[in-house]
Amino acid sequence: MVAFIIRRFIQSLFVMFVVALVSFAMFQFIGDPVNQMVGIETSLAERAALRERLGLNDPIVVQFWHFIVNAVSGDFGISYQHKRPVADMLLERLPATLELSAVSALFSLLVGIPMGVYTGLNRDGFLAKVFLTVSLIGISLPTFLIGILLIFLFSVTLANAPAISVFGLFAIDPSVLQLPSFGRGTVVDLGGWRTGLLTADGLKALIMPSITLGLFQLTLIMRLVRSEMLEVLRTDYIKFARARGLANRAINFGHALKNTLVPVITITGLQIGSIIAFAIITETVFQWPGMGQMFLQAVQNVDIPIMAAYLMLIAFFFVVINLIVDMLYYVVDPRLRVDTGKATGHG
Amino acid sequence: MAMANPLLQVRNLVVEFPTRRGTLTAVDDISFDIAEGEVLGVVGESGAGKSMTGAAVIGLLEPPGRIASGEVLLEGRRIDNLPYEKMRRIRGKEIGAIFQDPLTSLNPLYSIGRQLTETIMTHTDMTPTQARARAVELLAEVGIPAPERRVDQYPHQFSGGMRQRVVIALALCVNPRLIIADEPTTALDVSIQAQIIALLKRLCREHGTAVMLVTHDMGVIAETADRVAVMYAGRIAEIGPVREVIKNAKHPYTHGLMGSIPAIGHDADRLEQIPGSMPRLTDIPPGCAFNPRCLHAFDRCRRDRPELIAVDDGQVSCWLYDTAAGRTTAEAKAIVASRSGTAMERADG
Amino acid sequence: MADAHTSAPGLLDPLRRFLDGDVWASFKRSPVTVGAAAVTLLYFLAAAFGPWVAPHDPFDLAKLDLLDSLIPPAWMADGDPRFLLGTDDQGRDMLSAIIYGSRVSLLIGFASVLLSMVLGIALGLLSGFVGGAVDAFIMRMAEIQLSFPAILVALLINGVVIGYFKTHPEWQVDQVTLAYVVLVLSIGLSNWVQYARTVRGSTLVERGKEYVQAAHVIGIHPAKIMLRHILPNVMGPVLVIATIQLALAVIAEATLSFLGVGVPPTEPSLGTLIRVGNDYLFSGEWWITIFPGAALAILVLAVNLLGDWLRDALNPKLR
Amino acid sequence: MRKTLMAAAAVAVLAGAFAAPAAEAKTFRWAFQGDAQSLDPYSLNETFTLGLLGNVYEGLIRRDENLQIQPALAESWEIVEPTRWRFHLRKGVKFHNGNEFNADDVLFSADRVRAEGSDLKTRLAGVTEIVKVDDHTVDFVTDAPNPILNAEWATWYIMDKEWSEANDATAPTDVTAGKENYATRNTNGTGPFMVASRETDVKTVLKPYDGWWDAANKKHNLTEVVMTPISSDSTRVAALLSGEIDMMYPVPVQDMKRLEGDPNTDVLAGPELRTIFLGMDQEYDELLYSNVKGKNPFKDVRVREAFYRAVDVEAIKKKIMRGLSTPSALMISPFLFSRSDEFKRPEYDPEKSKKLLAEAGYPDGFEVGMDCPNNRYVNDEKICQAVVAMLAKVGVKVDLLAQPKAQYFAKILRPKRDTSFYLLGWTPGSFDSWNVLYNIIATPADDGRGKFNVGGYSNAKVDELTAKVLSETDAKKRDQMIFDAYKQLNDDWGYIPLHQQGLAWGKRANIELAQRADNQFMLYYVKVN
Repeated sequence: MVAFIIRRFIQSLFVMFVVALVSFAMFQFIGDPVNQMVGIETSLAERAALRERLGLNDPIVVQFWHFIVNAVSGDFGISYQHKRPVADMLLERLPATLELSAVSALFSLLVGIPMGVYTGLNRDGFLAKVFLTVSLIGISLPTFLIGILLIFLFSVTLANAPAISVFGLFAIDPSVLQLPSFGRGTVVDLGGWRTGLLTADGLKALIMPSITLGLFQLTLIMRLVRSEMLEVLRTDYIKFARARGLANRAINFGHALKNTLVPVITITGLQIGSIIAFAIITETVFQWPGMGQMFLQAVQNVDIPIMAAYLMLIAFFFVVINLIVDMLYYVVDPRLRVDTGKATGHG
Repeated sequence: MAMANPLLQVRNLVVEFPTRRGTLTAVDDISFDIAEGEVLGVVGESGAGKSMTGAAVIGLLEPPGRIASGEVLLEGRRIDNLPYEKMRRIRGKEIGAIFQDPLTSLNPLYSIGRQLTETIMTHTDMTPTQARARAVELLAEVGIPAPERRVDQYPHQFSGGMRQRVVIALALCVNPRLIIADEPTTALDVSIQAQIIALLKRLCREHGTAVMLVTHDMGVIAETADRVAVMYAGRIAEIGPVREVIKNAKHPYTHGLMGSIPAIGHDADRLEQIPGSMPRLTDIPPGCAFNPRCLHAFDRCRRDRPELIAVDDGQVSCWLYDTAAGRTTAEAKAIVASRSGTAMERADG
Repeated sequence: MADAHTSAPGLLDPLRRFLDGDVWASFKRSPVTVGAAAVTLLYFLAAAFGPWVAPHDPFDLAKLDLLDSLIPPAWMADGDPRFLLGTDDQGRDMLSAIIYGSRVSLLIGFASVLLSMVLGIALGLLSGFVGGAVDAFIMRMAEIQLSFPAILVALLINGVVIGYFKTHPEWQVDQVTLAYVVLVLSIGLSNWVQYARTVRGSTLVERGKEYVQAAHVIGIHPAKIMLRHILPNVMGPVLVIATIQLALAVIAEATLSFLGVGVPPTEPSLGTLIRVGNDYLFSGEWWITIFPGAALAILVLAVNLLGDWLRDALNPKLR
Repeated sequence: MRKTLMAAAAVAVLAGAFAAPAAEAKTFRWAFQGDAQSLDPYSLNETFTLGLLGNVYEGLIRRDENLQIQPALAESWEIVEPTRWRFHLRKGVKFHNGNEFNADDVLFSADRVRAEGSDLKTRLAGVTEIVKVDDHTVDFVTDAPNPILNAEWATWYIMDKEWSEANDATAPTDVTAGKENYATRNTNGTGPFMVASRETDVKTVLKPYDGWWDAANKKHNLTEVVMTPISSDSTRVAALLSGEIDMMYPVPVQDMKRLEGDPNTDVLAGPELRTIFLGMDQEYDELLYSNVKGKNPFKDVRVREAFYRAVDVEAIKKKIMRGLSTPSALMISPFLFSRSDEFKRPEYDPEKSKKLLAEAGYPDGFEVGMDCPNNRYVNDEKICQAVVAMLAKVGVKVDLLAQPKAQYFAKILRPKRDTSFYLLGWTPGSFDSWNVLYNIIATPADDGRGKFNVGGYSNAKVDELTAKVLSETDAKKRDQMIFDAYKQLNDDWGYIPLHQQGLAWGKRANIELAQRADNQFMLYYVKVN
């Protein structure tokens, strides 16, 4: 177990290094930072001087070395554009992205798994087929379009919708259901961690973005659970469990579901990475003040330090999550507890 | 043959599989009984419908397979048409089952103990502690060393043979009256097979449990069964006391099957004695399903399907034994025993 | 489940399995699938014969007239019979634009799927067959790859490629080609893992099989074995992945164009059309975004449905 | 206990969900497509940043609704000798932190704005010496007579010497210093508003400053101002339509109809001073992006005219700008040059254009690459596309590269100048033609002249006039020189001016505000009814 963790850890370091290399290499190709840092009236001489001071004239290797050393010490330099330490800026933005990602991940799991189980159990049921087809829409529309359509419906249309009178008795004003089209509402500052989870409008603000972001994963998870269920349900041990007269609930949600979990955990683990990445789009559409939005702006403004830090952070999350996933395997699958050798292979 | 007080009665059971290429009849109108504590062996080539019969009895036919007609009675009450919940309570409690592959029969994610206790607690009102005690007891009974320790281990920590013992323990844990053992040993090494069979035999005797032992291993049958039913293409070719069937087979097919003195591990799937192979269930020939391969087949065999005819203290479905043809059982046996079909032409004429 | 996995199959095996009675029957039995297939086929044809079926050539800028821009669909008031689905902000006929756009999107889709398929299968075979350090390395790479979701990969590749051509002007590539390269590379490179893992998996399985051993014994070259024996067996799953991936690729292309890493609006793909159309969602010119959006959704939906059906149909266990 | 908690929470949520949007007393919420990049008034010479800070800081002068120069921190000024301006500072002005405003602050600000890392150095271009006459009088000495010395000073904001020194913010941010400049996120101005809180790119909250020297005749009635950047056009429009914000700009031109149509919102449209134009590379001997090798087609005046005549600005105005643009014959807004009405734009004539190309030796046209920003000017990318289509009609095949402004500027501006044909916009910060002539039209030189003359148009006569214009103090003569310079440029077909783009601000019906043509949004004009 311990040996396994250590091996994992070393692999993670390797991953981080490669990512660092890749992200660093990438920046060698995008724009000229100096043009970002100074206004357009700065003279050539000044630009040259600045370039020199920034060490942009050093050999690549040297620059990379500095990059690594600083990164390890959590120093990603100063944002060219905002003239602020990138680390601070990222930390400011982290909560927004993490809360959004977490909520949408939760959303996709809590809705996706039950739907998956259902569609898996009644494979040919009508409702199951409906679920399957409808869920496809989740992956048939580009995220940004879903987001914009949601805004169009729940922010604009509802805001201007006339009150609906019910039998002339009382009137319902649709605008009470109106959802905010941008930002995260009121946030509460818990020692540097700005959370939107504690206020009503903070939660309201979460609804549309997290649905937009979670829809794709939801579809993915639901279909995964379904196919896994179908597989598991025809295994001998399920047949045997039935032959032993166990109750359906025990079989479906105990034996069957538990056996589908391993792949689900894997995929979910992998998906977290892409959730955070896809947050770039969601955050842009909903003006969600998260890292993704900051990253996109950074890309457009060639704010290299931010980009570097962001990519490193994503990779970091990924390896951490992978470690957690591996831990979870141990909890779920006893077979891995004896021979660690296999675990990584299937990881 | 009427049995005093049969535990299980199967009457004209027909199991069908609707497929895209028409409906195929996996089990075609078979009837047999199993008495209290009796071990009935069911043999036949794969696809003969043995396992299907077992599954039908315990009500676990894989859809779209279904019982098209006929009845299954347990101690006189019909169980083939019970609602799912009712049947569920019978499974494991009244009728246990053991499947072919012990390696896949156990849920890899649950400890042995958990799987035992949950079964016990489903069918009895034992407390978890009692159930656990019972589980340990059972493991000991099926000959697993250090059960107190093993009970908390997981399937992958057991060898194949050990797992099959666990499976048996699981099947017996609430003393069912009948156990359907579907190829319980085929997946195991020959060396272990004997032990498992012995164990099964012992336990069933001790618990007075009847067994429907589905296998294609004549050796196992010879070892274990009191009576044996030989199935061919979804029908019973011959059924009778195991000695009878083995020592002097009446049905040409059985005769072929018994061609050589069987030893444990002998595989009935390989039938050097009989040329050709079992027909696909979709195109069973009219008349006797065996007629294309039968050395002694004559017109009627190709025309009418033979019913089970009581011969000695067994039953056989073969026109040779049709008393209406005015042939004595001895003559018929002689024909079957003879290697040439010529004798028969005469008999027919 | 006695199917090709147990015997050494020929190269035509996947085809045979595909047209196997059961698969064909299951196809005919499911109206949804038939519909999906029809729609997909329609798109493919439209894409293939775009220039012949489209009423206008939206890529021929000389034919665009700014004064024709923003005309509503023909059936609406002040619609124009020349433009069935109306025109966009540059005076492009939406119908033609959608047809050409699907052409572009599908082209990029297929190209990137092909890329990731080839890459994935190659690496998968290598990984599964050679095993050991190579295997470990490739699988580790797969993980790293997975930690870089398509979007990031795209932004990355975009930077690299643009940068490369900036420093190598002798290539003389125009923006459209450049965009194609970027998109195909980024989408293609970010999706090879699935293929690799699948192929690796069944390679490991197949490697143990007698016939491969046998082939070893009679001294056939490993590569040959792999191709002759293993490829056909993994074709089923690969085909399924490819179908799903095609749908994903088309979506990815749209998403990327939203992030500005797409084909230029002078020769728009479906994604670019939607992105451009977005600006007009509130302004009343809904057709500029709704029609391409619908076109995209329908295409992807159809392909996904096909993929679904294929997955089930090719899975012997599910028959 | 737990239950009650849950219940409470539920109630809270419901309350939040069903309560009408809380209309707090005179809180004004508005959005722009981006955020100020820094609160340091010298860190970036960019309209929005300076505009936002203009509510917090003040210069010696300020501009009114019609951009007329008004006294601000300087009560009055006179030109004591041609090269010496004297400014009399306003007395009794206090910074937000209560510090007294005096001459030292002006001197300090003058040093700071010219210090390393400042982006506004040119504000004091040509100023050789600054003399503190007394606590409330300062002289500025210039190397040559400069009639428009203080023209750009409305955005040269005066900072508090003591405060800056106390917080170690005596120089604009140095990105390489590795530490953050205090002034980047903290302010201490003399203006009508103070920064109450700020999250970069999320939101900035302003509160009125009661001690403002001009509080007596303040127009606004705000108690709080919340500025949120919303980059996505459709989201920004949605937010205004749904009433989540009271005002936003820019309004995407295509959404103006919708906003005007909605009873709760209207659009303020007006002319902007920025001129959008197309530049052609006339400097390289061979175009960087073209299939014509060995020569530069744009060096041929006929080709330039052909391009000019191939572009239909009216169509662009009608379809892309939705009427919200003024086609321009000049490189400067008519508002900024009195005699601009004497110029008429040569009309659109594709036939002539074809003919000219043929004469120039390109009967079938040629291929050229075009650079275009896609997030800088109003519908910039769409304009470029239209131009590409129009040129296609006369046989010129254009390969368009539209990029975000950062990459775009990095590519085309000097020193790179990596372009053959480009779209650019220019607002003379001084609201005076000299700025245009000097930066865009004059021949590029190392002293910074013609720095933004990316195409490298060059005509000695124009250069000469440019030099004269700077020091000419007689308005009439000066205008004549400017006139001649523009005339010469147009005869050379040196640039293709397209239009002055319009300003479009969207607001809720209950908001009153003043729209300034320099696109700076001054909060002290805002009234919430």
